[in-house]
Amino acid sequence: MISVKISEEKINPTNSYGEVTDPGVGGTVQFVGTVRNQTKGKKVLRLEFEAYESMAIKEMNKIAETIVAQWSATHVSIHHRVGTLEIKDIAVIISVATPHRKVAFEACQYAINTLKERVPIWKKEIFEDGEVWVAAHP
Amino acid sequence: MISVKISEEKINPTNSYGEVTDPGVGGTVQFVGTVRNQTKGKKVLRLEFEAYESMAIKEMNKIAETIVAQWSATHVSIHHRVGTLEIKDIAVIISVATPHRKVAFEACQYAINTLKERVPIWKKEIFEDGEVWVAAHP
Amino acid sequence: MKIRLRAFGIAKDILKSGVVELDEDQIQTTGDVKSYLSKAYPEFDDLLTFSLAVRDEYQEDDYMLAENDEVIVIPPVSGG
Amino acid sequence: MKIRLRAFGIAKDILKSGVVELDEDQIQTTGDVKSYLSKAYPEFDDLLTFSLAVRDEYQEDDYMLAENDEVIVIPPVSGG
Repeated sequence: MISVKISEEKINPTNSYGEVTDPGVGGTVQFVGTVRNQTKGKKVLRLEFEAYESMAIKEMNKIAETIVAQWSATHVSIHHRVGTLEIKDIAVIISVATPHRKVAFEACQYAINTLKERVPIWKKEIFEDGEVWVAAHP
Repeated sequence: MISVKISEEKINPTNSYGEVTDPGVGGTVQFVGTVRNQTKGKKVLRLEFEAYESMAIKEMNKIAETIVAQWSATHVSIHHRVGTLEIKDIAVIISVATPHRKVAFEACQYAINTLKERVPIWKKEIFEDGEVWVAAHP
Repeated sequence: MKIRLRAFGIAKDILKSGVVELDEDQIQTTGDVKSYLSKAYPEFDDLLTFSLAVRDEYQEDDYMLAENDEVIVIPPVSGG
Repeated sequence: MKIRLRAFGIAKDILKSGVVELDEDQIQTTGDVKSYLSKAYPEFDDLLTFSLAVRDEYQEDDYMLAENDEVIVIPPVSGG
């Protein structure tokens, strides 16, 4: 089962886990990405996430489908928040449930790496003295 | 910060995540081990977990300390349930928060592998027609 | 050719709008759109990279555009 | 030497008790305890492996026991 979602609602690890578990699953690996309070020592006030939603959902589905096909994952959930996020808010949760735990680690790591490379979502860090689109410039 | 616990209480991913996150942490990897409904095709009714508690806590602390030392993890939480667990109950949750996500995957995988090798906890599977201490025999 | 640009993130700031309508004879491919953007908005060349998508898929530079296509301008992504 | 065995999991089933008091002249090391267990309870040899711990640490076979030590009998663990 694949669950892919982008929303402004808060997300939490227990809900994400609930989406991938079933009585036949023995091991689940989750990645949780959190809004940090600083970037290179500079205090971040909050973040704004923006998505090109239809394509982001499509790319997230590709990641989930690859995981099911290549790592025999039983269930995959990828949820990303958009809108204004405060420090310590969760931006993304990826959960991968597989029959064998080793591949769950590999698959979950593949998912977050590929999401950060390809999925059209952008974050802007808001500082006291300005704002910056993360990773835009070399 | 290290949190290591063995208890009969239910455990959940959000609480475990809450123990390792702080405003400076960007990425958390969690492993959740769940009670499965079958072993080699045979229906499991429930499980009973038993621990040699003082030594299990000591071994779990060693794992957490190794992760902090070798992978520069910021926070580690390892909680294991004991007593009678029903199908779909969570038996163990390990959460590792690090500044860089790659090492969080490695460290979390090291933690569950080492826990399964060294920590004195035993599980008995209860079937309709008997019970078996898991992994006791070749 | 008539196309519509739709921009996100810093690309929207550079274009000063999320949507820009273009009608440029020299634009036939996504590669032509990239050249046009670099010339018309030099700030695009300061970016680490930027990509174009059509119909919700990343497209290489040789992708042939059709009249009234919507071209998505994708600056470096930073989700997660 | 007088020692006390404390057993968990299947080891408790084999010993038919969680705690067994021993007073055996030939027991000086953890290795001696292993030999004693294999002889007195042949089911230990059917296990995949079994280890001994003293003072909450796994001990090799040459660990010298002291009078009244508590020796933990650890069959293959299966947590997680």
